[in-house]
Amino acid sequence: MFYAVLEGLRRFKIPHSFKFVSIITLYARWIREGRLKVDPSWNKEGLKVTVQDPCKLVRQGLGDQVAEDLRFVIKAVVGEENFVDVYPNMSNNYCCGGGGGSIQAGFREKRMRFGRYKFEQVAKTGADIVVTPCHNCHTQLIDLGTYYKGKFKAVHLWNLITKALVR
Amino acid sequence: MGAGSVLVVGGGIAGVQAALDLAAGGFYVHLLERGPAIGGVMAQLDKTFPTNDCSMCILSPKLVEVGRDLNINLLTLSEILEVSGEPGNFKVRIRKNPRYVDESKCIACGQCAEKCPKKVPNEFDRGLSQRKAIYLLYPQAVPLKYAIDPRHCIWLKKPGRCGFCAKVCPAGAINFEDQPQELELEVGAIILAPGFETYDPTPLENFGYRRLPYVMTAHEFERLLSASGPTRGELIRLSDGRIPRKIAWIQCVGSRDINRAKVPYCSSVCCMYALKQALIAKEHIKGPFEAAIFYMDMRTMGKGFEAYLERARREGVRLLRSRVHTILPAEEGLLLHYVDEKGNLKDESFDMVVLSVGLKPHPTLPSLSQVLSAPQDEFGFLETRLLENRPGVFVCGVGAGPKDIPETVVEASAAAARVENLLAEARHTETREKTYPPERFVFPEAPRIGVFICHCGINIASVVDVEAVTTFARELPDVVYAGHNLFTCAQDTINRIVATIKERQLNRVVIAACTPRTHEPLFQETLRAAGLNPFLFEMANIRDQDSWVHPDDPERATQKAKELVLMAVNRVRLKRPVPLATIKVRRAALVVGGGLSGMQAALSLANQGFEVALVEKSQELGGFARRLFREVYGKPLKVLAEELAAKVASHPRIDVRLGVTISNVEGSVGNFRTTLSDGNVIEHGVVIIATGARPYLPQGRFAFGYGEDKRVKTLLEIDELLERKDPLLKELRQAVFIQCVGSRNEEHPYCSRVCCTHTMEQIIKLKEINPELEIFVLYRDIRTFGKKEILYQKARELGAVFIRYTPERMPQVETKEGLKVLVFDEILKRDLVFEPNLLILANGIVPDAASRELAQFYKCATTSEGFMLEAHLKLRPVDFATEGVFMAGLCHYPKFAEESLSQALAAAARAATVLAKEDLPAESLVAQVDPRRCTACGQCVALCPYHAPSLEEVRPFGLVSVINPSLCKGCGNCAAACRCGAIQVKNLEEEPVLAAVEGSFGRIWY
Amino acid sequence: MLTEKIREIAKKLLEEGKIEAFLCYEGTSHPFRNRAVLVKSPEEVKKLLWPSFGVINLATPLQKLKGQKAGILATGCVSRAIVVLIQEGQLKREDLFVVGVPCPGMLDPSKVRDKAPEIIDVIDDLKDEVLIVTPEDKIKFSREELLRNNCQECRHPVPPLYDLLLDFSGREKSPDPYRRVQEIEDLTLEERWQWFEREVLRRCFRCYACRQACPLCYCPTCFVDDSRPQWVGKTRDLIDTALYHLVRAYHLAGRCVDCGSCEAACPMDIPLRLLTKKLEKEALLAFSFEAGLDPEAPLLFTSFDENDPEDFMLTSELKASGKI
Amino acid sequence: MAEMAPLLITPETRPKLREIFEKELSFVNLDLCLTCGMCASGCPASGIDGLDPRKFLRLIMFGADEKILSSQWIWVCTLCDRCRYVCPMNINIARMVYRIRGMVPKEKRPPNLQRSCELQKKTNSTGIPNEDFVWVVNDVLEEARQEPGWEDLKAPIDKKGAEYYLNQNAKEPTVEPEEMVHLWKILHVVGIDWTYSSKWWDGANYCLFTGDPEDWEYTLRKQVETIEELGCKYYINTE
Amino acid sequence: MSWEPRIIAFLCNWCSYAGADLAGVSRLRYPPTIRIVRVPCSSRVSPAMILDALKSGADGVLVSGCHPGDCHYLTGNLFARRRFFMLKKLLEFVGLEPERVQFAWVSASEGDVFAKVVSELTEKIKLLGPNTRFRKILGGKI
Repeated sequence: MFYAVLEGLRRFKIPHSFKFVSIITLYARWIREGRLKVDPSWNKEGLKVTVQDPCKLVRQGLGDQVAEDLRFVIKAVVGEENFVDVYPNMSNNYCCGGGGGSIQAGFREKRMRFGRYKFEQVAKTGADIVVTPCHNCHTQLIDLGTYYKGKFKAVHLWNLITKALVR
Repeated sequence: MGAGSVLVVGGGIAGVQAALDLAAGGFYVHLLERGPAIGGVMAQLDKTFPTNDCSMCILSPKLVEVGRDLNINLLTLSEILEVSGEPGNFKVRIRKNPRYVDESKCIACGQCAEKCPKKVPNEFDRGLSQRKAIYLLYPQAVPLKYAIDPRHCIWLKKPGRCGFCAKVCPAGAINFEDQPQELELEVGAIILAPGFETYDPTPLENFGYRRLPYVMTAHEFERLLSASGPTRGELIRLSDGRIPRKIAWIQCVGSRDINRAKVPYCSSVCCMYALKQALIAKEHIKGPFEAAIFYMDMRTMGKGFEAYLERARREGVRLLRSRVHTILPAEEGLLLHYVDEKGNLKDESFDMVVLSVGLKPHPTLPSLSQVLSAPQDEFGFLETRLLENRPGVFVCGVGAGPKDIPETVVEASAAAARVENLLAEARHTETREKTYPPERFVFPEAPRIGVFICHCGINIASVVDVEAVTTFARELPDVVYAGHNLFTCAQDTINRIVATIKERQLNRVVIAACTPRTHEPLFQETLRAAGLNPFLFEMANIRDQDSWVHPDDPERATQKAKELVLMAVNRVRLKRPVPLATIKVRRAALVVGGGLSGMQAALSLANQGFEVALVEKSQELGGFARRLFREVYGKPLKVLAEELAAKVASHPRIDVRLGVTISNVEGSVGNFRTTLSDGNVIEHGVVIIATGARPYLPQGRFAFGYGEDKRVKTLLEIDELLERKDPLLKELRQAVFIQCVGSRNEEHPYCSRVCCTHTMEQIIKLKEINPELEIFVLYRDIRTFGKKEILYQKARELGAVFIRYTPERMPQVETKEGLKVLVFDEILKRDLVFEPNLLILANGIVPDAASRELAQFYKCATTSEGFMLEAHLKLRPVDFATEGVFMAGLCHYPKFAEESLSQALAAAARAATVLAKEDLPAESLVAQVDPRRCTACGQCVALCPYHAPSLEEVRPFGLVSVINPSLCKGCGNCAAACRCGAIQVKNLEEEPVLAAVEGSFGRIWY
Repeated sequence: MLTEKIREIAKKLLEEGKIEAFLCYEGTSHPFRNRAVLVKSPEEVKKLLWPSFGVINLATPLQKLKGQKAGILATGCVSRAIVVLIQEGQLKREDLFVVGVPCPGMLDPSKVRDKAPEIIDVIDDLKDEVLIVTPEDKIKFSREELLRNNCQECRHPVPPLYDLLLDFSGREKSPDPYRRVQEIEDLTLEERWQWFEREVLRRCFRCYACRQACPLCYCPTCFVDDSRPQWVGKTRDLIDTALYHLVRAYHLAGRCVDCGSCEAACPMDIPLRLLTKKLEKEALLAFSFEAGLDPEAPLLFTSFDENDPEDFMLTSELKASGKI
Repeated sequence: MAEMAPLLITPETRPKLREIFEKELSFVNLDLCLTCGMCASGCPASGIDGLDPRKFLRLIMFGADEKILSSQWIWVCTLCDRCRYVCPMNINIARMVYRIRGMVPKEKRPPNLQRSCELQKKTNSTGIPNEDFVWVVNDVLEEARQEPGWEDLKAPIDKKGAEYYLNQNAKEPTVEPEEMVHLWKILHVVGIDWTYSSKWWDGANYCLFTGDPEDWEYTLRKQVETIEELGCKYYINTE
Repeated sequence: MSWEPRIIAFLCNWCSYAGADLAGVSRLRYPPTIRIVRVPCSSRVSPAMILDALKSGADGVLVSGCHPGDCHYLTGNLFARRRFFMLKKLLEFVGLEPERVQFAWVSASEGDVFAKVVSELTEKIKLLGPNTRFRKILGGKI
């Protein structure tokens, strides 16, 4: 978890010489610098894509800036017209219910109930794909999809990037 | 030079009130305003609480007064560059920015704005509407002059291009070469009234402002309601034009929020304006309408505010004690997801959400404080101690901290008093007398009546067919002019009336508009300015008594308006010119009550050079302040009171009378004769009533064991323990406070305003002495308004736990075996039982029983609760309705010692506006006796409470009744009682009344 | 006996110069008419007599003797009229010498007139019998029957104000002073209006004799003669006549001493007194006020009391019914 | 829920939890709560087990410590901090939940969660041996290189001096190894010098949620040591 | 068109007129049957004004002033109370319907009371029907 390292370094005052950065930030930088060329034309049927802002990465992590980068990358990868946003989002997003060890804690029924807002919000966009740049969100969104019979698929961002990769 | 003039910075209600009081007090005022017109935020309001008066209606007479006062130099579009010198002799460099319109030529006809192609967002309407690059701030602006906005004018950006306005202007007033001017003012003192800015909620994106449609700030909503607003007062959603049938208000947006908004104080006014907007919105919408307010504490602690809250509840406004995390988009509206007081999750959709935004220091405040080296406090407002920021520089209004309009007006007058104290000797040294054109001798002329009918925005025109009434009036005999205007009280219309009177040689004027009680003086001034005797005038009230009360019957309301106009015409035709009477002012004041307020008022007046008699019924000065141990302006109140008492006792111009009450009063403003209980008689021109109030003694339903168990005490008793550092306080383990003891119930339906803050101060002191002490506070609404919110936060920080109770489920106290306090906690849905070693009752303040009797001596009234009834709750909070009688302190309403001191100064300033004059206008429409018909039966002499009539030998008629014009008040009692018809009241004889009655049947009276 | 007492006292007063003139009654050629007379010398005293038909209230001519020290014969109502005039500044107490008579009541000429076609004399024993002498014979009537209405309903036969009271036993206070008023009050609203229209409005032809006779109507310009504004029409229109009588009666509220001059003066015998008697009754019940008893007391309309009745008001009625 | 018996609050009922939050973690501002309900209205866990953030604080205020420590709610809350995002008094409920979780004895905590933290302290959250991780990576790499154009795809492990260090969530190597290839391809195209590490490579760290700061610190320090050893300039946290 | 009663109301400037204004400010509704004449005090209203209003065709006359004790001129309304009492008794005695001439106390803060007074008075007079008895019709009946 992004937050585990970010907050850990701060709270436990662990000296370190490296700079801690999120892959999302790098995706965006690389695309902007042209080092990572992507082409959205693969998305011929115009699959509609929405996004899940992971709490630990956005609200408790790098805030709206990284959420903007996340959207920049997705639009670049699936085509701006195919992206549809959820509301509320970014630093004020709904927590999907997967974090805080709740998946491991095993209270499935309560976890599903926790995630109902997230499900309704994503379902409402009518998106076919929801990008989940965090493993807990990924698992949880899949569970919510099955539990509430949603029609969206939860994927990591790298899946879409590779589809749009230009060598 | 300069000591006799004052610089007032800021043209809002604070600056306007201070300027008017100073000008009336004999000082020349330079009123500096940033924008193109004065009026400030109050001009943007639609209605004002708690009276629901239309804001412009009560503000515009004051603005017009400023515009016309010879002793107020209005400097618009101006700002301060530099200040030097010291109190009594400041030099101020001002920059007057170019208006690009010649003020002397512009007649505000509006042609320029029509032709100007450049549309820009209108900041007066908070950007909801558009205005042109050349614009008028608002329809009733004072001065009513157009101005060009240099940031948007095409010509000014690229000279040579556009310039349509100059081509079209009939008066040739446009001047693109206008340059900023710098002027140097010499003034004796400076009053800062910088006003405020409302909080911009964009950073709180969870409220969705500017992200979701239908979310607007309360400031914008106020413009939506206003008749001069973007939709002319029609309440619709600007985005889709639909009528919002269900609106939610969200409180504390940008207040009491140390997290995202970083605003720790409470803005004091948002609860009240939300209630008002809910009530007024209901009025603007025909058909079903629902309002809900989401709040933390409903803070209605001003005078008349609690009753207003109850009225809102009665009219169906839902008050939900819960706050909303995020406003969500819904189909054609918004969805609010909230947890109600009982803890149940609720989803409710609304058509519109209004964010009750708080008050912030004005963005220009930092530069102002820098230029004037006026220190700011930790919230960014200007520092003040009893309104003084630094020697010679005073601050009033929201510039010094969040407050509502009545408090602002009090502070403005108080600041004026502080200035008058400083510059007492320079009074009248730089003021000019007002001159009127010579009065035209109209006696021989046949009546030539002019009828002016008002739209009052939509208030009249939306019901009464104003055109039809105008054409009806035009055909009446002797009516030579009939016209109608959008706002007759606006400056331009007033000037047009003056011009029409001269052009058409009118000798009588009828104005069909609102109530004469508020606007008659303004229009009479207009007649005088046109050289016409002010009494050749009659008003037809076609708004408050016609359009507003017959909205669903426009046809018969229009017919009624016609008849009201005819009645006015019949009545005015018979009116004759009456000379303006004046009475000599006795330059001395009487102050009743020697408490904090009385002493401060007396001191201020004495320092201004007026003789003062101070009457106190007890044997010592200081009153209740002696028994309070709060810190006020850095000193214990007890010490402050004793200092004031010493100053008063030793002041050469203050005659202190102890152990004396008032037994009789005669006379009126300018010369009162008050007889004291010891027989002495005091002659004075004005009187300030400062008789204070007393604490509520817990009893009946609100006893809570008081008197039965000695561990149950009131706040004041705890003050005494704290003062004595009583060892008992150290052994305490658990203490419980109960708030609203004796306030906010049927018997005392008002909030005593001070108890919540008093409780917080005591918690902090108790915790200092005994950190281990556990404190629980049972409350209904914590009302630590304004900067006092910091005390509430400190109390919580120190561990005090607050538990809310409702009147339906009062806390119970048992004193049989040990002291037990039981209360139901809504959040845990459980009863909590405490076993405190000390139960402290936050008892309220109740009016003094003698208030009503004292008020009647001066022909004043008290409110139903027993406090003194002021002339106008909002704009005349220290004046009584009776001229020359003012009030200060707790007898007006419960308030803090600081507020009492301010109100005392305000009362002194208001009294000074009378004492500063040699003579005062007296009642001109007085009774007269026709000696030929008088039989000296003496009935009139026996009737008159003012002893105006008396029987005297008058050659050649013998003994007849003669009426002393300076004593007669014009009530007409003697005229109605005189069988022989010998007595008639000027312009109020039998005939005009009968003529009016004939008019109501559509018949002319000749 | 009563006449002699009157002549005796008048003669004494004139001789002692206490008074310059004495205002009393004298007989006339008409068997049942008396008229006021002013005697200035002791010799003329023999003209004076106790007037069985003294319908004119001497207080009216008394006002013309301003400045002269005058004596006056004063029955109960005349004395009360004098008190009211003193209260209203029209007479000065020190100019008057009031010879009070415990009034036996006076006879009503209209009633006597109807008793016989031709009457040559009327003998009144001032107690209980009256003899009407006709050319044929003498008819005896009970005095009560011929008494004037106001004397039947008189509440104050004994004069409240006098310098000297003749010792004579006059009438008792009337036990039922408001009998006739009650009769009208008992009628329904409709009937009362019809009574008013029939008895007053249709018969009055606006000769204003009532106003001239009344001692308390001394206004230089009466409201009815007012021209700016002329709100009461001069015509015999019912409403104008109604306005005149109503305002005249209202102007006497708390002042009228019920001396009956108005009714006696009215050529059409209109029961004018009932209007003022009604107001007298209301003033007594509501404010326990009676006119002309004490020169120092305030008048009805120049005084008030904290708990004057206000249940007649609409707001009191609405409050009682819980509507406001 | 029916109204329970009255809660007796005498000077003796010393609320322990509240004591901790006032003394040790005073920055959480527990006492400043205005009971306005904003947190409760925004928290997805509101209403579960009849609890919501406001009620949770209230229970602490009145010392219902047992009820809290034994509730499942503290495990349902995901510490997502959405309540503090709007709280006018900036009350850090997530931090309090974290502290309370730490006070629950290890054996009473949700077993899987506690175990995955224990595993984390040994190798990684799923507990697969580090060697297996290395093996799987190379195996998948082998296979991925078959794809035309990706012959020289790399997935370096323990490459000293690499500029970027990349952590790897234990789920992929354990359950769906081929998911790792996508990122490798991307990094390959971008052409950065990166490396995994063979130990302490796991991006997930469930010790963040069990409530024992020392576990979280231990696992994190291990990671830092590994990276410092490798001398990487950047530490990339994977998706 | 159904007959609408016409009521003349003499309102004292300081209290009842202000109460009528307050009814307006509070947007209360009452029937438009009333025509208000502003007088300085209820004690200014003489019988002439009341009777003339009836004569001129008013179906009802209302005189309203301050509550006892609130009069701006101290005692005006107290004197007026006696006058109104006597006038009302006299008019009833001669057969005028008592509902037609009404007196009231309405203070400056009683906007609702004023609206109620007007509505109630209008209802009462609607029951009575037009004032035929006291109205003077030119060329009137002899």
